[in-house]
Amino acid sequence: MKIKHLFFSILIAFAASVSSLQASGGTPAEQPQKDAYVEKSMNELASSFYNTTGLKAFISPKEGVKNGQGEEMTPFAQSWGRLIMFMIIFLLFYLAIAKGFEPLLLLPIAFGGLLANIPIANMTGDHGMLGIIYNMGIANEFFPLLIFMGVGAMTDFGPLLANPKTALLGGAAQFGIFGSLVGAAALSQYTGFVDFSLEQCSAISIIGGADGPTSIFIASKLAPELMGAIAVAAYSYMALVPVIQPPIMKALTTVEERRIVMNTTRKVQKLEKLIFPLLVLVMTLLVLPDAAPLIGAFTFGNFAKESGVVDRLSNEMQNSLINIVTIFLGLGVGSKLASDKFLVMETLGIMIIGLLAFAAGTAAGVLMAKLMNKFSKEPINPLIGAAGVSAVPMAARVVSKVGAEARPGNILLMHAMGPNVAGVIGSAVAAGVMLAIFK
Amino acid sequence: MKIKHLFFSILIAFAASVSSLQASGGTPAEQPQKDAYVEKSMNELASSFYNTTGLKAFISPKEGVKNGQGEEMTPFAQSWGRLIMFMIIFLLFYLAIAKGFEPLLLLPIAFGGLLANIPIANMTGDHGMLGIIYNMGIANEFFPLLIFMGVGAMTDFGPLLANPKTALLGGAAQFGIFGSLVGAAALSQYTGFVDFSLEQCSAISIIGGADGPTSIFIASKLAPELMGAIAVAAYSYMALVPVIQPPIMKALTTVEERRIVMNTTRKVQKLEKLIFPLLVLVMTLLVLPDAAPLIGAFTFGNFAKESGVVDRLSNEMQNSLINIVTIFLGLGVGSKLASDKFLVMETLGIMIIGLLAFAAGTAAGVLMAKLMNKFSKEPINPLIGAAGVSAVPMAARVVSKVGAEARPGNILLMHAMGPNVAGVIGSAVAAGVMLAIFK
Amino acid sequence: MKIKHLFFSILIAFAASVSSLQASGGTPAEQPQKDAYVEKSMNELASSFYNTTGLKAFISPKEGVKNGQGEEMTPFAQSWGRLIMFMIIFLLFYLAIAKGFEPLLLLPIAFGGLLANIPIANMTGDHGMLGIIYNMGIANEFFPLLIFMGVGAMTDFGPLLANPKTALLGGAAQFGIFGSLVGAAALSQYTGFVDFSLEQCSAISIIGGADGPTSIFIASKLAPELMGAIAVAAYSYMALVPVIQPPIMKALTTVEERRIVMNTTRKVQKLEKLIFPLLVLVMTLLVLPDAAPLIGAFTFGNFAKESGVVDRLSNEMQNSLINIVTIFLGLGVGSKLASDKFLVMETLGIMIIGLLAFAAGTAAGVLMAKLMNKFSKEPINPLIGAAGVSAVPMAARVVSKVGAEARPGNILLMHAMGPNVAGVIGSAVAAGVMLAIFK
Amino acid sequence: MDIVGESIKFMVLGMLVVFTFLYVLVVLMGVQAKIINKFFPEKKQPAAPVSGVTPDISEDESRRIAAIIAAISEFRKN
Amino acid sequence: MDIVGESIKFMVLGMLVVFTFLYVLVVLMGVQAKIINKFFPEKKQPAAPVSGVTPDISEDESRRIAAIIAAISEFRKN
Amino acid sequence: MDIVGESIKFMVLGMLVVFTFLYVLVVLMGVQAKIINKFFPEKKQPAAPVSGVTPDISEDESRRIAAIIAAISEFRKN
Ligand code: NA
Ligand code: NA
Ligand code: NA
Repeated sequence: MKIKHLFFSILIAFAASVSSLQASGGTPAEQPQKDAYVEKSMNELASSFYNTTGLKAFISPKEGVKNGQGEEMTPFAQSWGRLIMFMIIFLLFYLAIAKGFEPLLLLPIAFGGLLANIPIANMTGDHGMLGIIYNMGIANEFFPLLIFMGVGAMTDFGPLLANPKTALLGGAAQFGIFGSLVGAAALSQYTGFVDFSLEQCSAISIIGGADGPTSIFIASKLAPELMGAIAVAAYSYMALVPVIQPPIMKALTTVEERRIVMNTTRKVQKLEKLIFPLLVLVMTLLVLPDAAPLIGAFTFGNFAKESGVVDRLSNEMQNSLINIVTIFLGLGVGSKLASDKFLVMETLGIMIIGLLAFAAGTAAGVLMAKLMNKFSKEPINPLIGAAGVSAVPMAARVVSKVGAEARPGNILLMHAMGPNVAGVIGSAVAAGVMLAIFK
Repeated sequence: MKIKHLFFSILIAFAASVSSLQASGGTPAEQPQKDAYVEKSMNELASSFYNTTGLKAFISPKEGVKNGQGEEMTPFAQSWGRLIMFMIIFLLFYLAIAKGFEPLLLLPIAFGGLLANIPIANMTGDHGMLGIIYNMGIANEFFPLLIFMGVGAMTDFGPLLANPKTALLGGAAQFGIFGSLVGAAALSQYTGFVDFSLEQCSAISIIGGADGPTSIFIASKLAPELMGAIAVAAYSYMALVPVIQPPIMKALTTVEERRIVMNTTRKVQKLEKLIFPLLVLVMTLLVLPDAAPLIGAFTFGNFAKESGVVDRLSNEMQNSLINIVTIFLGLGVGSKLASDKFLVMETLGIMIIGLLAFAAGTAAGVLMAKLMNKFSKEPINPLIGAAGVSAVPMAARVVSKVGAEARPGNILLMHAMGPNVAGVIGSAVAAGVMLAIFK
Repeated sequence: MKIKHLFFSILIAFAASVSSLQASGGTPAEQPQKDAYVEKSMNELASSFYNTTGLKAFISPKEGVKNGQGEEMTPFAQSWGRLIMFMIIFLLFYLAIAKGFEPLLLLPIAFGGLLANIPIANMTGDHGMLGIIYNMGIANEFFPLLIFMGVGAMTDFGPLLANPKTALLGGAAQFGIFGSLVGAAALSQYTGFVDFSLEQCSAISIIGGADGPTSIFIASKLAPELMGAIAVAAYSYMALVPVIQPPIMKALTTVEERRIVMNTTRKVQKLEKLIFPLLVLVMTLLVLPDAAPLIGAFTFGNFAKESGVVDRLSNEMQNSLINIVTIFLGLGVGSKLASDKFLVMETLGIMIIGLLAFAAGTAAGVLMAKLMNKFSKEPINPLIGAAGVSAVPMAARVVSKVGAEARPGNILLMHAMGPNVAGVIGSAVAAGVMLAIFK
Repeated sequence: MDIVGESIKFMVLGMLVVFTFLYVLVVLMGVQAKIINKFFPEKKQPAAPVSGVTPDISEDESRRIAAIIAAISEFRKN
Repeated sequence: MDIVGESIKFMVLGMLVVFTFLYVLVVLMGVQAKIINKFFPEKKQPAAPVSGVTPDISEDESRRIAAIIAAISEFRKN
Repeated sequence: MDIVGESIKFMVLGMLVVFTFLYVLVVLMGVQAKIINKFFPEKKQPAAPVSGVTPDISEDESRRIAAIIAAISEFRKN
């Protein structure tokens, strides 16, 4: 629980720091003209060298210094802002390495953030390493889709096919998205704290879907200016699933409910698994073509795996390809942790709404499961509803862990995987609805 | 043989459907301007949502709807055309998965085709997943070359070096290319069925080379507008090699000829294998520099493998790299299965010429082998001539299978590999001649 | 030692050939307009085909023929120049394969050079295979950084942490860079042999850092017009480390010094290794942000590896990703071995300065180690100073080999790894200084 | 614009679409299972490895491969 | 334009070039083999693995690696 | 411009920066080692595999994997 304290104190420190910030001006500026070298005395040379050190940039920040995108940075963002970001980044390193929170994503994102906050180097610019990566696959939403393809190739829909009705739990949990959409709108309309447009609210609310790739995809379409903060919030909260979910799960269920044992699942045939991705894709193209890129990439990966005839390719998607893309996606998203982009009031708003979204999704899933348990012949442990937020497979593991606390030996993992993978589809559908609305 | 029936009935259905098509207009259109969201009542919202469903797009196709390239699609292409494409795609899935026909390529191509035919999603556009892939490596012919590099690293020229004169069989089979070139020209000049230019005829005829990457490469240079259909035809017929070749092979040979046993091959030294790719490349640069990209990529892969000192790199070419590129190439080529591109009269012409080309190549290879058998001291089984079309290694396997039918235990595989790999070089040379002519 | 003779005779042949060259004119030309095909008689067709052969291009070079970049090539570069390049390339193949000199880089570079010198094919142009690769990741310095990331993930700083003061040896060896900078300036200012600007001298001198990626990175920033020759020289001399270093090492040390046995190193804790990359990066951002891309990529790889929680990603960096990038980097760099680019006086100057740089770095490292041995409590074998040039891990192996010659059984490898990896950091720092100066 | 009002409408539409989509999927999964079990039953399938998602396993793989190789290289050292 | 006539000329040129190219290659392969066997003979080479193309093997590899890992992970479960 | 003169100044600045950088690093490595050994000592660590760089090993890996697979495929041939 120390982590929770740490996390919230960072949030508060963050809030304090942000309130001392001025808005960053920011009009894209012309490429700096490189001057020809002129002869220098040793003293001039040394002093001109000192002017290119990061130390100088920290100690004496100047008005008019520009970031990688050619926008002016405030002196605060150049000095204290960067130091605060370094603190946040070292916290992320600590969480990733010592606490094992989503290291595959958190570590590259945090390292990308470290690089993005190096003064003078301009690594987020179009010619910088992070900028090249960003333009290569994040600005055009290609990397998130490749990740989704790999996740599809890793996903086994067996548990869902064995117990189809648990898909509804993956639907209920999407209240995390739409509930927080209303919350974001209210926060924006009724307080002067932040001023989000409807598109921005929608993009933010997708954090509640607990799918990083989906969040980045939607942000890029509806509110590219917020993509950085949204991606960071999405991945951070997914990492915090084991901290956020259990209290809510326990608050909404009785010990007796948590102790419910579920029946073993039926055997699923290979042909069912093979047809399932096509079924989902056909439904998507009929009902919600706007979700086709996400669902299409996901079902391609899954179909390739279940076909059993292209193991070469599906192994590639699950291993080398997703690894490469994860490295790049992490560094690219990390580029949005530059102090002047990240230390703004909107980020704080996004962090708050994101937390709300996860909580709302978890709660809705659990409550739906309670309801279904009332009307179902077979017993349903309400805990598995919490897995509906997706965050595959961590949410399902949390469910299993909380379930085992109530009744040692009660393995809910397989039962939780059903809503868990249905949550991925549910979030993609919700994302498609957003895209369709703003078409 | 049921597959053959299935295949031809699809061809006929296709022909019928095509004849009911009108030409698709098609001038590149300006990027659609995104409108700001305006407040809507719940009814308006629901009805506007219905307008973005694929169901609506199928039920009420409209004039003026544009494809990913900004060209107008006919109402037929928007509705029935897509349904016909879905049927063709599910047939391809069936062939790939249940029948094991070239699944590594057919499955991604077909899935790409499925995604390309999703209404509204515009996945083939410049900002869509398939469009990004297409522009990344197919439009500039980079992916086919990488595939060729990987194939080079997988190819063992040992059987060819052990029996050099079988290379001539790989030359004879290129009659598949040039014979079908004349056929395509005649079809175009003497019938009103299609109207191909000389460049288009040449691009189409390369299908007879039975090398997917070569076909895509040449199509992109000589007739980019036909690349989709050409690639699909090339890969489809390669998949159909076990169906197309045996009847021709049997028709042109007597049982006695098919029963011929060939002598075991001599031992080939490592140095011969090392020098061979350089030999081929030097000859190419002297005689036919226009074939240099193809032959260069191929021999680089082979040289890297035979050098024995960069196993890290040659293993990479044969595994991870070719896997990634295969995924992308398949999806990218699949994007050309969009109904408005694929369901045109030209496709039908290409399919017919392609079939002719495979048949002609097979026949020429077999007849050449018969001729060589007449004049050779050592016996040559005429069947191995059929392997000269390349389609490595499937054609060689077909030869071995047909040979074993005539004389169980007669393993022709190694003997067929010689003409088989020579056919790859032969096709690349033929392709280079085409490029040189139109320089 | 035959190799040395071979190498220098090539250098001399090269010098002779270069002196017979005229300067290549070279203004970027308009894209060649493709003519429509016109009917030809069989004779015309054959003669027009002959005009597209490489044979013709060699036999009758013409004024006005352009290279891939649209610059005019001299008749010499078109004919004899290419033949000389082929000889140099076959020498590189021989060194890579038979002698095992850096084959992972030398083989793809040489093959790229072979492709680049194919007449007519224009493979180095924007639409050619090598041109595509070059623009994809070399022009923008992305590939060198990815290589550096992979090298970081492969590097173990344990030996350096076990004996920190050996880092100073990695500093002394950077005299190879700065000494040759002065040498290059003198060569340019006091002789009419070549005429390098200060930026060009700086870019060339980085060869002394013995890090291919660093050299390419700096060349692209300071003197892109020389990048080809610089990269080739850097990689060639790294390959020649076992030839260049031993005589210098032996000349500067007595047998007694070479026989010195060093104490076994202390055990290094995992936490030290984890924090070290962050330490280096923080120092870089404070002192020398211009080195941030290089050091950032390197420390990211190392941090990912030492974190122990993202083995998936760090294995990827060390294997598939670095393999793919090595293939592309090699071919792309090889594209600069086109005769008209490579057979110029500047290349000869660069080769000479590069050799000087390696020698100077080796000498400075050894002398510094002798000095440290004088003042250190613990004995330091002066040979390990030679490893400070980096060229990881070959220089360290050479040290160990020369040490074992003097005292069989004296394993200096671990002790040499300290200065060896420190040399990587040292070169990156030196490179950063150059960038900072010309900012 | 009353974005709260609009967002509530979005919520209604969105939750409706999500539930409808998943409900139809539930129904189709059931239908599919029945059809497949009736017309294409599998013969004596080996115990189905019903596991959710395999990323961790593949991560372990690399470690295990490394372990195997380390073990074997002990015996194959040249 | 009489494209049939032109294409026939292309056929003649093309088949000629293809055959010439491959015939010269056949000759050079023979010459090469003789030179190498005479001047650089290999000493007691192990049985040459003369196989055509290896894609299927590498595909099998992945499955076999998976199988090995599965087998070994049975023993190494933590 | 007297580029030799300038380059000598660059040499002075450059060698100074390189040595300062590495010297500070040496000091910090020492400090770090002391702090870590004092406050975060590792308990009975297994023999530290202190090897410089591992590229060759990974290259060997591929060969060894190939070898393992070859060996195993002997037994699993279908
Ligand atoms: Na979700
Ligand atoms: Na062929
Ligand atoms: Na160095």
